[in-house]
Amino acid sequence: MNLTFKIYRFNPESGQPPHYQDFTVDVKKGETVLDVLGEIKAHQDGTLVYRRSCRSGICGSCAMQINGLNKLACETQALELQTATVVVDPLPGFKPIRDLAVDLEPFYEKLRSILPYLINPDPPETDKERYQSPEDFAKIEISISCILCASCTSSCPSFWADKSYAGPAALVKAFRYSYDTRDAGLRERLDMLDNKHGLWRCHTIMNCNDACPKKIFPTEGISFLKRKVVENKY
Amino acid sequence: MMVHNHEVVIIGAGLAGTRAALEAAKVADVAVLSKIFPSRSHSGAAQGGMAAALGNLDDDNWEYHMFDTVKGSDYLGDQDAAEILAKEAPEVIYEMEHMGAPFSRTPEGKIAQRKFGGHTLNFGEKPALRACYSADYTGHILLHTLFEQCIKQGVRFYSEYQVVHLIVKDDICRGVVAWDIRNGGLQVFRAKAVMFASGGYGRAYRITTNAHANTGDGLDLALRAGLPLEDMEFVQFHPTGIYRNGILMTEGARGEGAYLLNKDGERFMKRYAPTLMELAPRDLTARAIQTEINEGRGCQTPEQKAQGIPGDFVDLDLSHVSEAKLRAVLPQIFDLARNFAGVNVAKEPTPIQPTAHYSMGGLPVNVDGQFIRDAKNTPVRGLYAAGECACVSVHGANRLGCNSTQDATLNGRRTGRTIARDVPHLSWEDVPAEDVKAAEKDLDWYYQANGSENVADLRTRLQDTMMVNCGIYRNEKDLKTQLGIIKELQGRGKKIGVKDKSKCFNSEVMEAMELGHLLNFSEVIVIGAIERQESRGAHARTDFPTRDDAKWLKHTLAYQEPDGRIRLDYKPVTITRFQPKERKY
Amino acid sequence: MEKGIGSGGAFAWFFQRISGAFLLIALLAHFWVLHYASNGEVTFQIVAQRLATPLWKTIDLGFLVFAIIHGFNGFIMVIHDYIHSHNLRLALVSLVWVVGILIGIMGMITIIGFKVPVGGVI
Amino acid sequence: MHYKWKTGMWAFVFHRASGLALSLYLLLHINVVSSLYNPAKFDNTMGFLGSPLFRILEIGLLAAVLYHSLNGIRIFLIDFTNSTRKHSQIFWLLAVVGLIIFVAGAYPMLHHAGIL
Ligand SMILES: Cc1cc2nc3c(=O)[nH]c(=O)nc-3n(C[C@H](O)[C@H](O)[C@H](O)COP(=O)(O)OP(=O)(O)OC[C@H]3O[C@@H](n4cnc5c(N)ncnc54)[C@H](O)[C@@H]3O)c2cc1C
Ligand code: HEM
Ligand code: SF4
Ligand code: F3S
Ligand code: FES
Repeated sequence: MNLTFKIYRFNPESGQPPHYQDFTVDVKKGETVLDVLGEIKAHQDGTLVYRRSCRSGICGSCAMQINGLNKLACETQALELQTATVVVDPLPGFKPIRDLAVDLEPFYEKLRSILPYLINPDPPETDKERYQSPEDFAKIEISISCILCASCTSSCPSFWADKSYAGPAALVKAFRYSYDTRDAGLRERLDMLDNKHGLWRCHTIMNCNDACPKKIFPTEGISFLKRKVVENKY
Repeated sequence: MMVHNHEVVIIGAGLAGTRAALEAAKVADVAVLSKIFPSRSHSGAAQGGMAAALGNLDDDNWEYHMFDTVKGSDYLGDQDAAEILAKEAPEVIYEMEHMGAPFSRTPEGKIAQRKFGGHTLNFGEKPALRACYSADYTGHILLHTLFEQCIKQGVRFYSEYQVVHLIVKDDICRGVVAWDIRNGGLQVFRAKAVMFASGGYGRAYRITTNAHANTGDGLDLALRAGLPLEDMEFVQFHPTGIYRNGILMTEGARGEGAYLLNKDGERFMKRYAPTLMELAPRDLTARAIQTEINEGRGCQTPEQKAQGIPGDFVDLDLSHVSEAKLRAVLPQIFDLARNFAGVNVAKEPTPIQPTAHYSMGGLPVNVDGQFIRDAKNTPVRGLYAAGECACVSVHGANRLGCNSTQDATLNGRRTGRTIARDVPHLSWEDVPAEDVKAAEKDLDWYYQANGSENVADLRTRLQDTMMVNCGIYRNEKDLKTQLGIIKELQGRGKKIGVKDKSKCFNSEVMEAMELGHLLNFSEVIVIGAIERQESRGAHARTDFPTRDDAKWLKHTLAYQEPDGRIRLDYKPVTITRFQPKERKY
Repeated sequence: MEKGIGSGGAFAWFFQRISGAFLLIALLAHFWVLHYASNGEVTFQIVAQRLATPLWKTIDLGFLVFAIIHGFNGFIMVIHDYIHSHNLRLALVSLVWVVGILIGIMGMITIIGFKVPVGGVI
Repeated sequence: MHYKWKTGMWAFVFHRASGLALSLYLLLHINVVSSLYNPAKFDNTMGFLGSPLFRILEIGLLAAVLYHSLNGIRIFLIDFTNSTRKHSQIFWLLAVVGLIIFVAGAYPMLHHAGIL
């Protein structure tokens, strides 16, 4: 079936402002938006730029805005979008580098800022593993599947408004470590996050939950952390 | 040109690269270069697990693990390396756990372990519970844990830097030249120690489980620097990849009772493995599927049927298993089949075909991760490697499931330690001007390429023909045909056109460079395969169907001569505890 | 992470919820009394009568204080969302405070200071 | 930049708008009520505000208050009872509740205003 792909184009070197370019592609059942982009790059316009690697929804490279929502291009069946024109934009809220590739450095900076690693001053009791019950593992099980695709943070209107806001992805990571029974860094992280650019910028707008390809529901973790701060303080 | 000086430069940020960085960064200034963001590395795709004889659920011990690894390798694996792998694996797992890796747990709270193909107790007696895992995204949690530890230690990452040239002179490695993908410039990374951790090359094949980034760059860079590659002819195929894109459908599907059906709806495995049926070992099953396809019994798409073209896939059918059960035990199968084949597994069969999965061969290294440049095991000063790009050789002719995440992490760690040990004794060497010039000329060539050949088409042609002529089954005639095709493609590769002249994130140039790598090392795979006149592990020759230890119990080393010809040499296999026997399961 | 100006924001968040809960109850009562208990007529007589009882005085006072703080705390939250220049933010937040306090005083004078005029009611 | 608006976004924007509107109303309200010291003036103002036009505007106030308080409850539930996954069901449930209260409230108001 012939679909039109309306793709955001931008090259800072060209001096041209960003614009949309239309491509018509014959899409077959089973083909993903990433497949289509590949086809366009191979046979229509080699200059089209986008990121991709695993093409199986695990590396997080190909997050972009498809028909107005953040998605992984490699997981999105083109025909299932059920629109004759598919609009493809870069992730909103980040500086576009070129075409569909955006500058993710601010995203990683936020991740680094929340101490994204196990904090535990006590050495393990044995030289074997620290114990953790399956129930305790289950508490963090959803959050460990985050692939850092940035879909959530990029979909968050609070992040659009305040670029210093930590954003859902970093907060999910803070949750993931803080609620790991082997971690002792909760207080340290909460101190970081109880701040004008931290937890309180989340107004439960919920875009992040829809955007997350791993169905992590970042707002759940954020709510946990908010309550924890309040609990500790008052 | 910008010159960076870092004592240690690591190419690749997968399990091997990040694990090594953590060790080396304890004593030295380390930079990790990766052409994609570290957390995007393909290690994150590993689902099944990471092998270690912890014995959390049975009476496992490292000797069993070593034996299985050696036997799995069809006795081509070096046994000193396999012994180290089996012995150190538990420590590596515990260390990962202490760093925070979230493993699935047993009811008592220990790390849970599951069965995996080829891993047994008591030298083949019964299946062992040896694979440590985290749901079905083990590689993902390992990679992210290591990446986050690197953040903690302040390891310096250069993300989206593609290494394009390795600087080796007088058998001393002096650094690399990298291309800053975002800004387009070349930069010299001068280093006392350079380590490759650049991963696998599945992209030489059309149907592969591997990521787009897995183009075997490191292998070709070494080859061009006059260094050898080892055992490149051994390419592992996984039996069940989703049709047309090769994405892995886990062995678990067959574990839950999936049927493999040909176009007549026949469970053809009864002709290949009457008792085990669909649960036969990976290589056997892959060969069975390939035989069905080759002999015209593959399933056909409607278009193929209409045009009378023989089909090139078989069906993996789960429709007889209850949906509730499938959702409970194989949730990911639903997503994968839906997202990548547009199929509902509870109702329709998923089209599948064997898929290129893992490279057993690679950059020759000793058990300490030092690069070896000849059959006498002479190390190259300042050059190291680990992970899938390296060949220690633990996996020999065939890798066991769950052994490669362990190999990458464990040998990444060992190599990092070796580097930490060596760095104080290594000196800063000059970077020869001709290397920088060569790299510049190379890049300019791509920017100026105005020919008529299309990069994507050449790549597709290589991938398609590698699949057919150098895939699961091989024979001299097809391999020679393939060598001819590669030569032809190399010629056409000199006439490519690159439309994009921009400095900024020029992924067209990037893909063109990667095509160059693919074409170069694929030639080594094919030549190694032509020469090796036996069937061993993943290398199945229809014209030489048996293993020949008298002649071929040895590693292949391949060099590229200055005139571009590939020269082969051989190196003995290290055998310590286990004498080669026939491999039966 | 860069710390914003002022204290964390935990109190603002928590208070917004607590006061919201209180306001919910108070507002229900307010509306009920205004539009159902009476006949929809708002005359000096009725209001004055109500305001004269100490119970109503307290309720209305609480209502007033919570509503103001809730509303103006809300304003400050919005400012923190969109205004990132330190000085402008400081200025606006101060303005909100000043207006809030003034209006609060005004309201309190009305409620506390209100006396039933002699011979006024009934 | 554009992004498809879903329930959560609508809910938030309306909450913010209604909150700000209510705060501004509160300013006016206190101002008006403070004229209580002068009974004549108060009744005068009230008479003015009691005109049909203001009765109708008051219905808008009712809508704002209803929306803001009911969505306030929704925010409460999300924050304190792990209802993230059910947030849009809660939204629509409360929307129905809100509509009923609105009709029940607006009817007598319009009635008093002499419109119905
Ligand atoms: C789908 C799938 C499932 C698997 N499942 C399992 C399993 O269950 N158990 C198991 O043990 N193994 C499994 N494997 C194998 C295992 O995951 C890999 O062999 C292993 O993770 C490789 O790690 P690595 O660090 O060597 O390379 P990778 O993780 O591939 O990393 C390569 C790195 O090199 C960088 N790089 C490459 N070229 C360049 C260049 N030119 N310049 C700069 N940087 C460069 C990349 O950016 C990347 O960071 C699986 C593999 C696949 C594909
Ligand atoms: C009736 C009961 C009320 C409830 C349950 C309630 C609840 C809430 C809650 C929970 C918030 C926080 C929103 C967030 O953090 O995202 C909020 C914000 C706000 N409220 Fe209320 N509120 C009520 C009444 C009022 C009243 C009467 C006013 C006006 C005086 C008001 C003005 C505001 C303002 C201005 C905001 C800030 C808007 C924002 O942050 O988006 N609220 N309310
Ligand atoms: S939480 Fe979800 S959307 Fe956000 S970065 Fe992680 S995987 Fe992506
Ligand atoms: S979209 Fe943003 S505001 Fe909160 S609920 Fe998600 S982080
Ligand atoms: S390409 Fe890896 S997530 Fe899409």
